[in-house]
Amino acid sequence: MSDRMRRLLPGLAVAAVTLALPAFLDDSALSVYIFLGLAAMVTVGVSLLMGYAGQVSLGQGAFYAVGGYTAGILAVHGGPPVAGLLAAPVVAAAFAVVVGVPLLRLRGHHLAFATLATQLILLSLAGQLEFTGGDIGLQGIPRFGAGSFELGDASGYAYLTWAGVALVMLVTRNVIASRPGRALRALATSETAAASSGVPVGRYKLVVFALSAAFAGLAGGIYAFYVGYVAPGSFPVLLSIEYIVMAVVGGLGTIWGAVVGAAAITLLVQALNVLGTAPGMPSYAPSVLSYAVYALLLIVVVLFLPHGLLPAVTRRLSSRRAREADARP
Amino acid sequence: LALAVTACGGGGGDGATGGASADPIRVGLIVSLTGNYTPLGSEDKKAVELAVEQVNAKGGLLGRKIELVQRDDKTAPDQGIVAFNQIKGQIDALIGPVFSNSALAIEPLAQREKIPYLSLAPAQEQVEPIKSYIFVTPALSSMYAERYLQYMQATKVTKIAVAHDTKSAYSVAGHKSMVALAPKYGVTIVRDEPYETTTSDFSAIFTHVKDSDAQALVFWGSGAPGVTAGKQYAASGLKVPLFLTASQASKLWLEPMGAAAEGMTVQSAIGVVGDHLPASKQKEVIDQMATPFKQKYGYPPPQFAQDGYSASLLLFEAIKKAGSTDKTKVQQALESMDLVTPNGRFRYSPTDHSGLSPDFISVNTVKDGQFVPTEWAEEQLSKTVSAE
Amino acid sequence: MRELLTYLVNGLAVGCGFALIASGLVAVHRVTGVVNFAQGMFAVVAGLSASWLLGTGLPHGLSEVAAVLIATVTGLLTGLLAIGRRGTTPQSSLIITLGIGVLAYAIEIFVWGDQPRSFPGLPGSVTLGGVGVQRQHLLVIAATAVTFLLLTAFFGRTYLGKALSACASNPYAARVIGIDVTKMGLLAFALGGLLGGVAGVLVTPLRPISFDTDVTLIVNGFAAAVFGALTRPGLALVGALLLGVAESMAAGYGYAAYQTELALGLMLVIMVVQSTRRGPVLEETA
Amino acid sequence: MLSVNGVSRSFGGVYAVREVSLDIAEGEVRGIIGPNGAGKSTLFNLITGHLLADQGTISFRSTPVDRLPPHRRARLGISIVFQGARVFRGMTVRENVMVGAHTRTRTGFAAAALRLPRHRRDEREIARRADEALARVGLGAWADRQAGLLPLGQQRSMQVARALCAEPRLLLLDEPASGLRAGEREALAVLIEELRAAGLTIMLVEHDVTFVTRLADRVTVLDLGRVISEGTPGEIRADPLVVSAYLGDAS
Amino acid sequence: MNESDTPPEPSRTGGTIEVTDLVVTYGSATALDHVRLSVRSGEMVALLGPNGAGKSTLADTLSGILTPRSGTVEVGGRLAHIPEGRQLFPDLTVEDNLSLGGWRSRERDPAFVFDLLPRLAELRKRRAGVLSGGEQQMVAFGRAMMSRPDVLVVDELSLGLAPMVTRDLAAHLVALNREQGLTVLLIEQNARLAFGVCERAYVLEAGRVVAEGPCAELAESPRVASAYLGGSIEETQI
Ligand SMILES: Nc1ncnc2c1ncn2[C@@H]1O[C@H](COP(=O)(O)OP(=O)(O)OP(=O)(O)O)[C@@H](O)[C@H]1O
Ligand SMILES: Nc1ncnc2c1ncn2[C@@H]1O[C@H](COP(=O)(O)OP(=O)(O)OP(=O)(O)O)[C@@H](O)[C@H]1O
Ligand SMILES: [Mg+2]
Ligand SMILES: [Mg+2]
Repeated sequence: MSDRMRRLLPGLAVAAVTLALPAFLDDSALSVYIFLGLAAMVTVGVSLLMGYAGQVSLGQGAFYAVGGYTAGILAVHGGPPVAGLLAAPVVAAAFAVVVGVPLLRLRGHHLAFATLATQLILLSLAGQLEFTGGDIGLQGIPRFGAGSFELGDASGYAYLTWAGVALVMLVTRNVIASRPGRALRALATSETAAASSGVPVGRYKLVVFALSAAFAGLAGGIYAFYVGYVAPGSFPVLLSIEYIVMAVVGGLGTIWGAVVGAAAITLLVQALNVLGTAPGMPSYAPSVLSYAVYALLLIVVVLFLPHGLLPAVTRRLSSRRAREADARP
Repeated sequence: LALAVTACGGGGGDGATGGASADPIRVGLIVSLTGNYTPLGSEDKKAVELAVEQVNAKGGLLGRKIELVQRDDKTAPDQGIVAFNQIKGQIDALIGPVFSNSALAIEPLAQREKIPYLSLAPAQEQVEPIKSYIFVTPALSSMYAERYLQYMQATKVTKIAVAHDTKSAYSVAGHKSMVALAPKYGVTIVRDEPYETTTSDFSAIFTHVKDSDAQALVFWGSGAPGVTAGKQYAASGLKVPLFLTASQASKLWLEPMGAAAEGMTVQSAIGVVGDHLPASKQKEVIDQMATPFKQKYGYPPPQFAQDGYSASLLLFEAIKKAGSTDKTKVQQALESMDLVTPNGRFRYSPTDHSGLSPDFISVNTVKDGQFVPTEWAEEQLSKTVSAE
Repeated sequence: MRELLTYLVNGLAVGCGFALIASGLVAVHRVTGVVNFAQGMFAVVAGLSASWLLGTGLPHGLSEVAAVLIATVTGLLTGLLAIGRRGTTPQSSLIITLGIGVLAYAIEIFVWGDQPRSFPGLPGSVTLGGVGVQRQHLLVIAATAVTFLLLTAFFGRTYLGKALSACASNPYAARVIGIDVTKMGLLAFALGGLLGGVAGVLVTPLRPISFDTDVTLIVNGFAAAVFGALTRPGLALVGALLLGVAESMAAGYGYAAYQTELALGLMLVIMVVQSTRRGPVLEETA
Repeated sequence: MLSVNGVSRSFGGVYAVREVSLDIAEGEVRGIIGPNGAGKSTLFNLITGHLLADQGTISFRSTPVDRLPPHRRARLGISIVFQGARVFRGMTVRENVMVGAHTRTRTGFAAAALRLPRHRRDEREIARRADEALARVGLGAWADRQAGLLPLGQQRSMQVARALCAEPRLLLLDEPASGLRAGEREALAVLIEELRAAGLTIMLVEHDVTFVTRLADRVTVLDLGRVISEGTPGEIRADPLVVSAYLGDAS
Repeated sequence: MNESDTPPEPSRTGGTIEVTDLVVTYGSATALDHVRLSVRSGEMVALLGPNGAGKSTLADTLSGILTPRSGTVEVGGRLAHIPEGRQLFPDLTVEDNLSLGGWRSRERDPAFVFDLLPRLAELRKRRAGVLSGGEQQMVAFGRAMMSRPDVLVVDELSLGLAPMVTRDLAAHLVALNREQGLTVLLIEQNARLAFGVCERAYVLEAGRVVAEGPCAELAESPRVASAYLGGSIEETQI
């Protein structure tokens, strides 16, 4: 019991702080907090997909976009926002299933390319179609609300976002610590051995692909309502790569690692933006600083903490508590 | 917990400043300093900084210094929003993104907060419908379209081919206006050729045009395609003239093109051909920016720099007219603005938040690596500037 | 007919540009197992260097060679960071090359500014069978042919080429038989730098290069390289040409606005069909 | 139980398995021996569905399985211990073995995500069964170790536990004793004897002929993809064809 | 450490192995704990031990793949290592796998390996990754021979090999040892085979050397006999 408590305690503490935070943050910090949460939501999906199931997606931004456009289009045409928000993950997942059936036959780098191409194609289409608002995008998405209630201020969106993060983390945790989760981790290292243990490899890959897409879709839906505007430029391909960076930096194959990675990168980027544009900085400072410091920190973390920030910290903590910590391959 | 602290630190920093009667006038500047639009945003930044320096050197405005509060939108709408939220409490007015997706994401917020906003993005959608606090400074692509049509009418060109980049808001809008306005000037579009920003081979377009009876090819696009297409045009053996729009009116296009550019037709804002203007208020304003800019950076100010500079002048003038930094008063001052800037003479009104007219656009040919206004343009422009 | 030929020739030229980027990706991946996301950067560095050197008055030829050398050194340095430290997994190395690509942005902006650069290449054009082609395009095609012949021969025929391939195939075994895997990896990165450099100086006259052009370059190069499973130069070339010709044909026959969709879609379809035809595969027993 | 009829499989023109027919009776332990490259592992892959036959049919308990993918065949009760180590790296030994029980439980993604009570019950049950299987192969003490870091011998034993956890009807063992020392071999032999006593049908590929002789009811000998002999261990040892192709004169 | 690029002549005097106080760790786990072992020139020595004793770890350390935490490893002459689990280059052909074995010795022509293992000659153009287990083991053996070693470390020679092939290879090793003085350290599960060809043996348990001596003496020890010489392994005579 006490062991269980000890394990639960940090999680509860983080949850409490997360919940309390919006009340103390001003608008500027809140928007960072919201985008951080959205990134975390997508990154947890990336971590599930890559870290646990071993499938690489360089196109997670595509599902984010599908979620955003789904919610946006529904809301612009007068659909109830709640329906839009619910539809976002569902449509994203459905989209993942449709593209996943052919694409998940591919493995490794082929799959990575295929997902990347999917996003490029999707963006290209969104930039040209009438109903997505073309390159200019979809303007004037109404605020989120239910019935006569309208979610106006940023702290409301912060709660909504972090509720989403909590949901996504909970689902992920439950899935990985279960029969299907074990099967996913198994097929990540050997599809043949997993199949001969009775795991329907193809179907499981599809489901986890759809699940990670649903996470991204949910994030996209919230994004659309909070920002009130979606455009192809909101979902560049580099964003998909950023999610992978976040997952790796935080620690692939750990749920909290995804959140830590998303937080570390988001906050670093903000800090560098503020620093680079501070008065008195030379004119090349913003770009040079943003790029150089970001890159150097990234390189250093990956070189010296190859398993990511979170595992590095927890390992240090637990090796202090008990010397038992199995080295990973 | 560490997360929370950094979030506060990273974001909140100096958010508490009330802004109202603090000593300097604070002007927000959010442009792309990283990401795709860096080459544009960094020029804007240089020009705005120059304008601020010049004003401050003369003692500032209303006896107060001007201070820039800058942020980078990273060529991403969400980063634009983060940036806006970070500085909205500190600033009296905002000069905003050159990336239209970012601009469109920020504008509803600026409107809600009632912050006078001068956009550096050329998208029509920003001022259609009009939002009271949102103003645009670059010439809209519809104006470039109309100017070319005027030129065609004068030079008896009636059949044209039009190519446009389907991935660029600027060229999509330009193309759209051209299609809409052509009949008015007796011009028919005989070939319509879309392409994508990443296209590296334009032989298809040239082949199609060759097979048509078009008398000119208008090429809408900015960045790399302008150069690529320009070079391939020279190689294609196409005989009809190539009309390029203002995105190509800089050394960024001229230099890589080299000799291949000779004789091509390129539009530009009036500021680019300041040397060819008769002495006038317009010429003065252009020199007021071009001379120090060239001194400082070693090259003449490109279009984006002129947009940034024009936006700064408009804002300063509005504050002066308003006599305070009261946001409503500044907005009202902007709506009755009549000011000559390097981009031309702005006349904002409650029904026109883009302020410019096609009269301030020049049609040039390239001669010895320089943009030289065509005879027609020279005549038109001198008429325009002497009318002031 | 003349149209078809025009689109074909120009599409091939464009494809050759992609192929040159792909060649570097293949060289690095075949030896180290790393997908080198800094590959596009090598081309950018070479392009910017060449334009800068030409600007300082260095003659053509010399400038280009110097630029390629600079790219080669850049490749080597990238390799040092990406695989120099023992125990760095290919996945970590990939992220590091991504980081190096971003780091290079800072350096490029600092040294050369953020504006795009270009320089004149071979001037003029020639007419082949009624089709006008830029001379520079012909140069690109010729260089690609030579590069791929050499590369295929090197990896397929020479002992050193096989030893290099062995390093990624099974690094542990390579060390067991006495191959210095790290040294070979660095060699591969230098080769990658060289190939990227060649791509850069050849492509820059055709389209201006700025610090972030690497993204466009790498996307197409990656598409082509993946077509050859990132290890087979010949197939990568096929992939690149396919991509180039598909784009050019799409534009030629009225789908210019859907070039990306059509070209990438075609690549996807072929890859999926290939993988389906291969049927259930057994993992290797190692 | 299992019947293989005229099955062939070639790789690029070279036959790995050629017109092989076998009938395995319920409860039988069948030894399969043959020189290296004779096609033994390929035959196993055809039975489990990892490879598809060019010709011939395979039926299991009177159901044709030729069109079924591997996981469906596993669900029918066919389990395999691969030649070489096929472990799920990054998972503990117990988790590895629990994957073996995949076919014995039903929890899907939705039930797992919602943590339904049935799921908890299932989990406890599988964990218990995995521990039991581990104990049987003598890996009880290793349950919480990372599987990828086990020495080769242990990895092989763990695979046996994984297969047992699936409670198969037909167990295919591809060289289960390779990499094991004499003492460990003895333990494995005892385990196989127990399984046979419990009624499990087993096919055993092994190069340790003494091991096969001890355990198998009947032995099939493959050479160059074909069955060259079949009979009791005694008959096989005496078959001159087998001696010249496989055993050599020394024995 | 062990890279003396001697010319490709087959050396008449074999190499040596001298290991003193060797400690090797994986993270916090100690795999080898103050191991002392020496093999003289021209000797054939067996290394026995249960699963996880650290035999493969020792082999990897000898060939320079693992770095000792402390202690010294000295190898005289060129060392070849047949690693556990075959470790071929799966994407390369059998022929290329073999010729790469000659990286150090500059031997390029695998003809003599084909003479020894005719099955490999049939498979020369095949990708190594698709070979059967035993075929792969043959390639691993052949690849090690290509380096014309002075010292050969064999990690599980008989793994997956048909009895006839095992006997042939063991006989070949003995012949090389007798004729060319090849020094051999034989890690082998089939202790009868090992004792049949080796003079001396070490027994490793949990990272420590727990017994060493002439094979005949060790075979007398009841502990060694029951763990390593138990009944079921096929008798192997040379
Ligand atoms: N995927 C494949 N592609 C090409 N050839 C293959 C493939 N799989 C197996 N083979 C060939 O088929 C033959 C039979 O292989 P198999 O693995 O069945 O032999 P085996 O009897 O299990 O041998 P061993 O006792 O050495 O394990 C071998 O010659 C092998 O090289
Ligand atoms: N990469 C690794 N990380 C952590 N521990 C390891 C690693 N490799 C091996 N070990 C551990 O080191 C010990 C020795 O392993 P080793 O492979 O040397 O044993 P072995 O004697 O060769 O066994 P076997 O006879 O099964 O091959 C074992 O306890 C093993 O779990
Ligand atoms: Mg086999
Ligand atoms: Mg071992």
